[in-house]
Formats: sequence, structure tokens, C-alpha cells
Amino acid sequence: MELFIIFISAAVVNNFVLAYFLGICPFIGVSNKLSSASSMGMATTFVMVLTAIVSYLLYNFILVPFGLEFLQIPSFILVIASLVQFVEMVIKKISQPLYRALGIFLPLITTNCAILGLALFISMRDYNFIESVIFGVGAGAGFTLALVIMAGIREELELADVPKGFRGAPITLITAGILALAFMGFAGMI
Amino acid sequence: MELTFWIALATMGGLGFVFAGALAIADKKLRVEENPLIGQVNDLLPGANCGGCGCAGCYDFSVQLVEGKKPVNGCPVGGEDTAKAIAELLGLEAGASVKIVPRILCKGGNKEAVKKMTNYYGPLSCKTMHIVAGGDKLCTYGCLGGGDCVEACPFNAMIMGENGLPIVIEEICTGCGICVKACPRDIIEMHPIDREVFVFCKNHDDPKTSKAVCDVACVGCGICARKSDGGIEMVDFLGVINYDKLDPEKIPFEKCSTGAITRISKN
Amino acid sequence: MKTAIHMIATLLIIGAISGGLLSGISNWADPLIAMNKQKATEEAIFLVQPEGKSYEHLNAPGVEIYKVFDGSNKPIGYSLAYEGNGFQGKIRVMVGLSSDLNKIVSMEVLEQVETPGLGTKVTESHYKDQFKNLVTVPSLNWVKEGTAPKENEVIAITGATISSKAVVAIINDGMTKLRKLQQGGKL
Amino acid sequence: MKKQVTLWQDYFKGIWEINPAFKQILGTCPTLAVTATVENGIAMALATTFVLTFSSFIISLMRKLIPSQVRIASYIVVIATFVTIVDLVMKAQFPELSKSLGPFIPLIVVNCIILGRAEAFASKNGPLRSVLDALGNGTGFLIALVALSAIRELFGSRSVLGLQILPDTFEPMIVMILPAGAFITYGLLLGFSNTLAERKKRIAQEELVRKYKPVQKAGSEEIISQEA
Amino acid sequence: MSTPTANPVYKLELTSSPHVHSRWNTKQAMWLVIISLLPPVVASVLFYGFYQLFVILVSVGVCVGTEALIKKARHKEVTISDGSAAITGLLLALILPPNFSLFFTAIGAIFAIAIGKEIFGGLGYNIFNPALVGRAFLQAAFPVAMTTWAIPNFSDAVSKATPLAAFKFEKITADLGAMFMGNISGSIGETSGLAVLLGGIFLIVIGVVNWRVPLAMVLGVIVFGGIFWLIDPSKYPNPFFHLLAGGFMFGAFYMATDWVTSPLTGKGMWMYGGGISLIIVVIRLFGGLPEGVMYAILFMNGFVPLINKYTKPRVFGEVK
Amino acid sequence: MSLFSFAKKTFRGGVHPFEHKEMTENLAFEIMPDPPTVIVPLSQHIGKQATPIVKKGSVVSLGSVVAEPQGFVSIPIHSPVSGKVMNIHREPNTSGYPKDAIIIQTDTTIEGSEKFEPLNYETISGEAIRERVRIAGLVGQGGAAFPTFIKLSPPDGKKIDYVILNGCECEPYLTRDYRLMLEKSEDVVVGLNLIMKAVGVENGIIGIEDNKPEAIEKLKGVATRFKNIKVEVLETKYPQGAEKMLIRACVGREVPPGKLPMDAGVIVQNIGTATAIYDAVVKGEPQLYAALTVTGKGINSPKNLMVKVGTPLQEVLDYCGGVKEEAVKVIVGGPMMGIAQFDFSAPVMKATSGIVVLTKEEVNEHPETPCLKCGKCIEACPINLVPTKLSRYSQLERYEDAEDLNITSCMECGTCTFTCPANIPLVQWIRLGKQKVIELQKEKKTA
Repeated sequence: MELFIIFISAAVVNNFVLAYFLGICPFIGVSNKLSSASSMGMATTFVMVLTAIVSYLLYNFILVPFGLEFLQIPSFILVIASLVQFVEMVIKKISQPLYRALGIFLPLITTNCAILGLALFISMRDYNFIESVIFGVGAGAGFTLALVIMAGIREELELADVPKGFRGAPITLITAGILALAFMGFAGMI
Repeated sequence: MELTFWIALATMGGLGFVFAGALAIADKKLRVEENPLIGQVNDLLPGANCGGCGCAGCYDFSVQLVEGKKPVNGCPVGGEDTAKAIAELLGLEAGASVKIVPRILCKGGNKEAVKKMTNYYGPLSCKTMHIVAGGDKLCTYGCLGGGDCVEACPFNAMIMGENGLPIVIEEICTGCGICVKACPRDIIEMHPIDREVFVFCKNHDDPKTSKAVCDVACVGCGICARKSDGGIEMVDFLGVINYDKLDPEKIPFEKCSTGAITRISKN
Repeated sequence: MKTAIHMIATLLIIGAISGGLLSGISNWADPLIAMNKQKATEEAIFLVQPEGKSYEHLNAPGVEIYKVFDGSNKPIGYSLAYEGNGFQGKIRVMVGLSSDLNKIVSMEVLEQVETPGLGTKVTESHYKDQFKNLVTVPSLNWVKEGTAPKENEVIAITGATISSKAVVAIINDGMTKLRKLQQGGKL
Repeated sequence: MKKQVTLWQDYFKGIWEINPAFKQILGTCPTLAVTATVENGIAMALATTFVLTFSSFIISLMRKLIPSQVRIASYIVVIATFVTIVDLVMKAQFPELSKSLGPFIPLIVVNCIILGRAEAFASKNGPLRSVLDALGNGTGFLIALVALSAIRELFGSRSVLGLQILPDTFEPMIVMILPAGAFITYGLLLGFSNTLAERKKRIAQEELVRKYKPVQKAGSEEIISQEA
Repeated sequence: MSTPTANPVYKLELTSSPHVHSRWNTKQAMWLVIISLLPPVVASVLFYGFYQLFVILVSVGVCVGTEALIKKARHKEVTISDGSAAITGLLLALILPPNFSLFFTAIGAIFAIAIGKEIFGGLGYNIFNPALVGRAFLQAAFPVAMTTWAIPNFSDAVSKATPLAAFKFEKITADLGAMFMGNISGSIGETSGLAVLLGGIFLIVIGVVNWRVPLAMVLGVIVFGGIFWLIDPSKYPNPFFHLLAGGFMFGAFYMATDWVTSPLTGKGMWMYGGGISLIIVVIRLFGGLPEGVMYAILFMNGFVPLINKYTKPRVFGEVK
Repeated sequence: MSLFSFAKKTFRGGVHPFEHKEMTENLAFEIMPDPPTVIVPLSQHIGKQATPIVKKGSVVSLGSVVAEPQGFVSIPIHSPVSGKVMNIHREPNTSGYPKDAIIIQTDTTIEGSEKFEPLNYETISGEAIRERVRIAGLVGQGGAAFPTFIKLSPPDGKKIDYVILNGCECEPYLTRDYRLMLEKSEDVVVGLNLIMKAVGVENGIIGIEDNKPEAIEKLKGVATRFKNIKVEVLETKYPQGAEKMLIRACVGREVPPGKLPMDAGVIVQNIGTATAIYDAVVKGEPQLYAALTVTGKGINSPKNLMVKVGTPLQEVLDYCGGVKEEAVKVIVGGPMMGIAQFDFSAPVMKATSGIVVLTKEEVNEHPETPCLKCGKCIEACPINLVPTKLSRYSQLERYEDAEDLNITSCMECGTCTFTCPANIPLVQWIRLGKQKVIELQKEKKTA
């Protein structure tokens, strides 16, 4: 039950994008097409789970034992970057279609603050291993949800008569604001 | 303190080592052959992989740019400098030397062209007018005045004149030719900017009909063709210019009763 | 190969410098950070035990509890730091208790992420002050606005019933643990 | 003299022309997250500027030593180092501020502004210009954050920088300090700034068109002769 | 004879086929909706007094004014006569609590039209129901004012709490009959199930509103609410309580059925209605808030583009 | 609506426009006298235009061939009058764009007419019917003007089970088919029999909407004399007479997108085509007349007419008492799918089924507003498309998206625009998008 709550909390109630403002850059950048949004979402979820695992291990088995908590930021980011790079390499080698669908989104994920945020949350909240993984899955699902909803809306908005200055990022942000209002309905559900 | 210092040093150094090693291997083993242009464009980009352009990272952007799916100024981070650099790079590839601009080969504005007695109702776009018997004007070849080319121009280099004919602002025009595709009646043609002589008409009707539909149509009298030594050929009552053979000096512009063939000079 | 070595060497050196530098900085910062933390805790302890002058951290499993003494080193009660779920996330409170644990001296909300303007009212004095001299036996309770509270009851905030309830529940929860410790003679 | 001009330009272009928050739409996460109060906004912008300036400086110095394949990784490590420094210093000296900014100080690492400027400018230019560029962008970021947080704090808590501005009769609009308010305010600001830029462009275009027409009319037998 | 001639006598129109059109038009449909809103308006005045008329007038006036201003600023044709802004104003007013501040009403109305509608391009392009956007904004901006209820005129109750809040926080269930008539606390237009039902059935009968969405929502709430009720009747209310409580009826007939923000296809409408009812039940039973109709509809509004995309009808003759 | 419709045979979707058939449904056909000049377009059908075999100044007699077919999908053109060829020239056309035509000045002094030998319909072979239909220059009367003989020659390997005669006349206002069914019921049924023979099919069905009880009665009476021909009563709904809808309603089969009725084992022919086949085979007459309804509140005296092919519209309108001043539209074809005219010198063609003159009140047009996504167009579309999206994609030139939504399946029946409360010219945009998509598809194929 605890795990389920962690999942729902990360995915819906405390949605990374709409409540914590994490991963806004790709949220605005890659939400213009449904196909790329869902690919991006999946790739991010994958990396989030990996990050959750690796950062948990790194934090609890290297940084804490040696009293190196202050190295959190540089070491997390380096590990995430190298991990993403490595995964990209592997995918490229294994399957070209998979690479076209997911792999090309990987470089974008390195500088996604949702990933680093996830790693920091895990160390901050003292999640255990399973909780960390579930948290990663939930956060990824929440990110994907927000991204996919937004992509659907934006595909629709492309047909709309949005004032010129508001096209693109501004209307996306405002839509996200209204979505955030809607997500407030889930408050208190944790 | 000493120990922590050294461990910190070793941890970060080690991580760096692993990462660099992985990258080095990747660099060696997984290099994929591709259009060299993509790499060149990629080098010009900021490389922040921020996704602001809507692509999956800078590399994806350069691929799409080279494939023509993204504009040169599509990178919001790089800004104008990057756009210019890329444009230069691509310009070198295209090898364009003389500027090419669109010419609107119809003079039948709202005054000159004869109107139908029916009023067209519906979307005011050339394409849609074209499928409903051609809008308000009787001429079935000429400009419809719906402004599809103006709409289509990505650089706002075209405006709709007061007489219902589009005007090209040559300073802004990049010669992309999108307006040509936008015109359902194929009135717009791309020409080098220094070309001077044009037949500003596309009407293939016989003399009587073309006179009836427009004051400034090419009526197909053929005077210009006869004097041109093969520079102009009459095709179905319309003068068609062969620019390889054309000698502007030989053309009796003043003899053209409707002014359809005109020499434009810039000074 | 040469570029590979170059690459590895660059990153290795940059990494090492970074590690070294940060270790130095953290050496300087760590004691300060620890001090800040302690100062904050101390402030909170005395905030809920205004008479207190010194304190002692009790080594009790599962709860963070401080025994507070007055100027003459006489124990006047306890300060309990405890946390639980609120409306949107964790609420962390510090409660000053009398020595017999039957009365609350004062209550302070240390951390919360409640809805601004609504749930955050639990940090405001007209809610907080209700806890002063509140009787903790058998347990705390809450009532809606418009009803007269008993000596162990607080009035919930309109529109933020859940947050108000949560604070009460958290304190009750902490008290139960504390009582167990008390019975076990561990205080 | 000429050099002077470009240097100034390096600085000033960051304020409006390529303003990170309004034009490049980078660093959106902190822009939205920490602007509930002006104080937080300023602190965040200063911290970012600090990291941006120092990392730009260092990267600009090292730009010729780093092989291109590992440049991103190296930049990230440099940036992360400075971010950690800021984080530690803030925790040590300004514990309150550090608490209210929460995890967003560490997240400066992945703020695309910094990596973006590092890649787009510092890796190609000398240290002086890079620092000016960084400071310019930092200032632009600061302005954006202050503008956003001022609006949000004013309507959300009646005050700016903690000073109450609106009278007590004005009920604070709590939504402004919630995520939804952040998104909407930023979206509106962005939209209006775009509209402004759009209008500027249109006016310039109209100017050109106006200039264009008479020139064409003055010519003898020119293409736009149909206009008559 | 041989040259094309202009027709000399008649003033004719040249248009694309088809050349005849049905009686339906936007304006007419909008005004029918306004007429159908009369029963709830009457009910609101009846139960909560004449002051509510001021709220309605301010809301409608500000909505119409805002729309006119924005259209003018955008140099577009001012289209307030189509009645859509008036509907938004009316709907917004009817989902506000009784005796609501006129100033707040105006703020909500401005937000509803400006952010909920015009910024997306105006009528037909908005993703979210503008009235609900306005209310969600007010709820987030002025939570206390938005949850301050009044006791209706014909009730002898002492508690101002809405049935849902009473249930959520005190486990008190209200009388279903009173809930149907509207003799309970709640938003001015939502409380009377009877009035809403009258207007809603009128809309369905004349064909302005598609019957699928309300039906899907009613069935959904009975099913989802029923499941929980069957699991533990003492802990969860019976499904008819869900049906009559809060803004469910109003949402089902007026909010969720909004043409612009609901799905295009029949299949989509079933999914949409079902989704809304599921979220309503979940928020009411497990969420921190007593009521979730507004959030559920807004949330599903966000899904509508996706639903539309994946419920394309089967093209005639196509074999899947 | 849909709740009650399962009782009668029909299809999903559709609309119920005002029919207004009362203006002409009780008026018998009149034969209009020959006009002074006829303009005979060389292309009165889908496919390549015919090549003229006469020259300026040639003298032609009634029914003589003036243009030969060019290629397979093409038909000969016969002179509808005796007279002198004045010119061969691009002339206004009811399609809106000028087309090459032979202009013949009527000269009643020229004697003689050319006819084919009448054949016995009971003994004639299928082969002979097809040949006669070809040389008589028959085209489908349903609007698309597809050469009839091609439709009668299904390619090998296609098994045809039914011939359906389309007696729906679902277009409002028009009563031509109705009058033909009443006045020439014999011809209609025999014509159907001939079609069945030509194609070699056992089953013939005449589908008639239930708003024409007299025609149903009459044809049922005649049909009893022929085995295997039955009359099917269908719900009155537009576009019941569209091929695909008719097949769905009559035999329950669906024609796949992009396929022909033949692929579903059905051939559909129009009532007018059946009578024309009767005329060509039994009487030996090429198609010289177009049967049409001139109607609408904008014309002084509505009529059902037999008009010589090539008669300018002006002559026809004048014959019917002229156009009223309040008329706003003159449409060739029905009001749902017909083409608005701007030049009345355009001639009547073989497939012209009516001229409808509408007044403002009948058009009932409202100002266009943005799409409200009410979904009425989707509900009405008989093909189950999403017209609002298609039209918007087309408007924004997103043709690939439009292609994904099967824009090419649209048959431009006009139900969506008819029903649209926002009065968006959906059909016009979709037609444009369709053209562009087909162009793009062709480009892709060649590339």
C-alpha cells in the first residue's frame, strides 16, 4: 500500500511537471507532436528507473559510507550523463527502429531536471531500494501523462486561432496552468 | 580530512575516467556514416540538447534541418548568430549566385480584369476560389487575388496590393519559391533578379475572348514574336519567352496594345 | 587512441580537481551547516518551552525528544519533534509538554507543504495558540467552527479541516509513542 | 572604441534580445518554481548568475584544451562543482533562504541556460567576453525572475519583497503562489513579450513596405506598374 | 456567342455545393442553451434570494464585456451576439456559492473568458470549459470565500455545510428528497436537481445536447459509486447520493456536454462521460476535497483531443 | 432519429433536407423546341474528350456523329439538331471552366436524321447491348457522367450479383427520375432488364425512397412481368441515392474505400440511364435529349423538360418563364451536389438532371462561425469521416494529416455542410484537400 501511494503521489498528485516544475524544458519543447511526446515519455521513464537504481546505489554505497554527501550533485549528474550515453550506444547497436523511436530522445534527457530532481528526492527522502524504483516509475508515468495530454492538446491547438504572440511556449504554459488547476482536484489523496 | 579529500578526488576522477572511457569507445566503435552536412550543422549548434526547438536534441534538429523539416532559425538558444552561420553553410551547398525572386505574371488587377456578374461567397483563398469556378474574375488563367502567396510567404516578403495583385518585396525575399507552389494558377515564376523582359499574362484564350476578359491580357497578336528572332514563341495565343535567345533590344514594347509584354528596369 | 587518452585524461583531471575543491569547501561549510541546524532545533525547543534555558537530547527510539530545564536546571518538561502526513505532504511539529505529559505548553509547526493560504493557516497563531495549555488526556480532539471546544479540543480551520485534523492526529500519534516510553521508564 | 561597443553588446543582448527566460525559454523550471516571492526570485537569479559567470569563465579558459567529444561532460562537471559550492555556501550562510529554495539550487546544474551559454558562447569566445555574456544573461534572468515574482507576490500575498503594498481589503489571490498561477503568469508574460516583439517586427516591416512602394513607383517601367 | 459573358440581369451568388442549409446555426443553439438555463436561475433566486440575480448579471456582463474588449484588441469581429460569452457568464454564476462577492465574480468572469477561452482563439478553439476554468481559478484564488455556504430559504437546517462536505468530514448523509428539490446548501444553480433536470431534458429533446455524455456520467457514477457502496455501505454513500449531491447534475447536463470541449464521436462521448464519473467518485471518496465534478470535467477536457484522435469512426466500407 | 430508422432499409448518417418536390412532381415532361444554336461540349463524360470529325462550316444532320471517342474511356458525340457547324471553340461550361465545344446553328431546312436500327430487346445478346450503348454515346445520369458501356462491361474475374436501379432521387427539388418512373415505367423496367442482360446478372433491384408511393406502385406493377426484378422501398434520407449508400441499404454490402461498387458485386445505374438504354436499343436513338427538372422558387414556371443536349441554360430558363429577381443561385444539378452557374450561355449536357433556381430564403445561409466541435457533421457523414478535421487540415494545408483521415473517401455529398450549425464550407475545403492529396499521391507514385 505504501508503494502504491508513492506511485500515485509521484504520478498524479505531486506530478513532477505540474506540481514540482521539473522537466519543463522538454515539456514545452517536445510536446508538440503526440508521437514524439509518447516516445519521449517512455524514454524518460526508462532513464528515471535506471537513475533511481543507480543513484540509490551510488548514494547509499559510495557517498554515504565515505562521507561524501557533498559530491551528490557532480557525481549524480556525471553518472546520469554517462548512463544515458551508454544506453543510447547500446540501443543504437541493438535495434535501429528502437533507436529511431526512443534513442534519439536520450541526449535530451541528460539535461532534464526531472531526472536529477528524482535522484535528489530519493536521497532526500531516504527511500529504500524498492521505493526508489517505484518512485522512479511513478515519476516517469506522471511525466509521460503530462507530456501526452499536452501533446494531444497542442495538436488540437495547432488548428486553433491562438493569438500570434501566444503561439508555442506561452499557450503551452497557460494550458499547463489550467491543467495544474485541474490536477489540484487530486490534492489530499496521498 | 586528508582521507575525505583523496577519496573525493578519486571518486570524481574515477567517474570522469569511466565516462570518458565509455565515450572514447563509443567514438571508435559506433560511428555511423551519414550526410556530412548533418555533422557540420550539428557543430554550429549550441549542443545544450534543451529541446527548445521541438526536436529530440541538437543532433535530431540538424538532421531535420538538413532534411528541410526545420527552418534555419529554428534554434531558440543559438539565436540569430547560429541561424546566420547555418544559412551560410547551407547557402554554400546550394551554390546560388544570382538572387532569384518571384515574378507575378499577371497584370489583371481589380480594375483591369473583367468581373463576373455573380458574387463569389466562400473562403477567400485562391485555392478554394479556383475550385468554385474561379472566384470573381472572368479570366480563367489570371490572378485570383485571394492572397495565398502572401499567406504562404514565410518571410512576409509579399503584400497584397490595393489593386488585388500581390507585390514582392525583393529586399526581404529569399527566393525560396514557396509562393510558386501556393498559386493554384501557376502565375508566379522564379526568375533571376536581373531578368528584365516578361510577358505579364498567362491567358491562352483567343484574341476575342482574352480581350473580353481582361484589359491587359496578352491577346496573342504575335507582333513581339515576329520581331524577336525566336526569343519569343507564340503558344496558344500567348507569347512565351525563351530567355536564352531573347534580345530585349529587338522587342517592340510600344507595339503591344495591352502592355502585356513589358521591360522592367531598375534604377 | 591519442584522442581517447586525451579525452580520458581531461575528464579525469577535471573530475579530480572538482572532487578536491569540493572536499575543501565542504570542510569549511560542514561545521557551519551543522551549527545552523542545531541552532534551528534549539530555537524550536525553547519556542515551545518558553521557560526553558537548557535542554538534553534524550536517546529514545522512534521519537525525537528533548528534556528541557529552566534556569535553575530543574526539569520543566519535554519538547517533542514529530512528523506525519498532512493534506499534501509531511507536517513536522514541535510540541512542548509538561513533565507529566498531560498538558501541552505550546505547539509550533516546523515544516509543512500545505496549500498556501488554507492549510498553511495551521502555522498562524489563532490556530496554534489553541494548543496552549491543552489537556492531552485521553487524547486531543477537534471540533468544527461554531461549536464550543472542550479542554482537550481545538477548533478546526474552515476550509482547511484536513490540515487541522492532521496536526491533531500527528500530536496524538506522538503522544502515544511517548506514553509507551514513559511506561517503559525510558524518559 | 569598436571593441568597446561589442563588449557592451555582449552584455546587453542578454537583457532583452536573447533574454533567457523570455526569448530562449530556458531555465523554465526555476523560473516557475521559485518565483512565489521576490526574495526567492532574486536569490535564485543571483545564484544562477554566479554559477553562470564562473563556469563561463573557466570553460572559456579551457575551451582549447577540451576535446570536443567530452566537452559536454566536462562542462557539466565544472558547472556541477560551482553549483555545489553555491549550495554549500548558502546552506552555511543563509540557511533560511536555502530551505525555501529547496532542491532548486542543486538543479541549477541542469538549467539549460548555463550549458547553453557555455556551448553557444563561452566555448567559442575569450574569457572577458564570456564573462560579460554570462553577466548579461544573468541580468536578463534576474529581470525576468523579478518581474514574474513581483507579479505573483503582489497578487498572491499583497506584498513585494515582504512589504505590503495592496490594502487589507484586497483578498490575496492564493492561486498566484500555486503552480497554476506560476504557469499562467509566466505564459501571459511570455505571450505579451512575444506580442510586443511581434509588433516591433511588424512596424519595421511596414516601414520597409512603405519605403518600398514609392521607390517602385518612382522607377519608370517597373514591375509594380500595375498599381496605377 | 463565343466569348464568355457576364450575366447582365441577375445578381447571383457563386458558391460551392451544397446550396441549401439546415435550420441549425450557432447563435440559435446558444440562445436555446440560455433559455434552458432559466429553471436553475429561478431556483437560485428562489432558494437564495434576489442578490443572486446581481451575481448573475455581473458575471454575464463582465464575460460579454471582456470578450468584446479582447476581440477589439485583436482587431477581430466582435462576436458577442452569438451568446457564447453570455452562456459562460451564466454558467459561471450558477456554480458560485450563494451571496458571493461581486468583485470576485467579476475576476472569475474575466479569467474565464480571457484565459479560458479567448487566449485559445475564442469560441470553438478552447480546450477547457471556460466557466469551469473561471471557477477553478476562483477556487484556487479565494478558497475560503468559495467554500462559504448559506442555508437555503426553505430549510430549517443549522449547518451551512454542503451534503458532500458534511459527508466527508462528519459522515452525515443528507435527505435525498431535499437534495433533489434543492433545499440544501450548495452552489446557487447546482443545488436543485429538479431545475437542472428540467433544463437538461429540454436541451436533449431539442437536440442541442447529445444524450450520450449525461447518460454515460449517470451510469458511470451509479456503477463506480455503487461498487464502493456495495463494498462498505457504512463507509461509502449510496450511488444516488452521488447523483444528486454537489454539482453532478449540473455538470452532467451543462458542463460536460459543452460542444466545444467534449469529444466528437459517440464512442468518445461514452469514454469521456465514464472517465468523468470515475474521477468524481475517486475524488469524492478518497481526495482531500469534498467535491470533484469541476476538476473531473476539466481533467477530462484535457483528454478530449486524445480521445478524439483515438476514436475515429470506422470509415464506411473499411474492414478492420 | 437513428432510433426509428432501423425499421426501414437505409444507411447510417445522412440528413433530411426540405424536399420541395411538390413544385414539379405532378407536371408531365414537356419537350422543349430546338434552340437557334446548340453548344455541344466535346467532353460530356469522365475520361478523354472526343475528337471532332466535323469542321467549321460542315453541315450536320440530326443524330449524326460529330465527334469520335478518343481512347477507351470516351464516347462519341451526336449532333442534337440538324444544322451548320459555326465553330469549334472553348465555350463556357456548366462545370465552371470553359471546355471545347462544337457550336451548331440549327437549320430546320436540313432534312433527314440518323438513327440506329431498332433491336428486339427479348432476343438481343449482351454483347450487342453493350455495343449499342457505346455507339449511342450514353453516359451515367447520376451526375458523374461515367460512360455507361464501361460500367456494363465488368472486368473478368469480377462476379456481379446485383444490378440496382437508383430510383431514390434523394436530391431535394428534383423530380426528373420520379416523372420518368411514372411516365416511362415500362422503359425503366425493360432498361433494367437490358442492363442485367448486358452484365449477365440474375437479380435486379429498383431502390425507391418511400416518399414516392405512386412510382413504387407503378413500378411494382410493371416489375411483376419480369422475374428477378424487385422493387425495394427505402427510407427517405439524403444521400440515399449515393451508390454506396444505396448498395448498403438494398443488399447490405459495403463498398470498401477507394473501391468501386463492382468490387462488392453490384452495379448501380440511374433511372435516366435505364430509359436512355431503352431508347438506344429498342428505339435506336442516340442520346440527344436530356431529361431535366427546372425548379426552385426563383423560377417563374417550374417544369419537367426534355431538352436537346447543347441548349444554352438561358434558353431553358427563358422557356420556363425566366428567372425571378429575387433569385440568388442558379444551380445545375441538385441543390446538394450541383454547381452554381455564373454564365448562362453554358449548355445543357447529357448528364444534366436539373436546373434549380434558389432564392435567398431557400438557401438559408448564416454567417460562418468557428467550428464548435458539436459533432453534427460526423453524425451526418454517411461515410463516417470527420469532416470538421478534414476541412481544417485542408485549410491549414496539412494534407498528410488529411490523408490519414481518409479524405479521399469523401464523396462530397454535402451532408456535413448542410448540417453544420457554424456554416463552415466544409465540402469546399474537403474537395480542395482531396484534390491536393490525390496530387500528392500521384507525385509519390511517380517519384
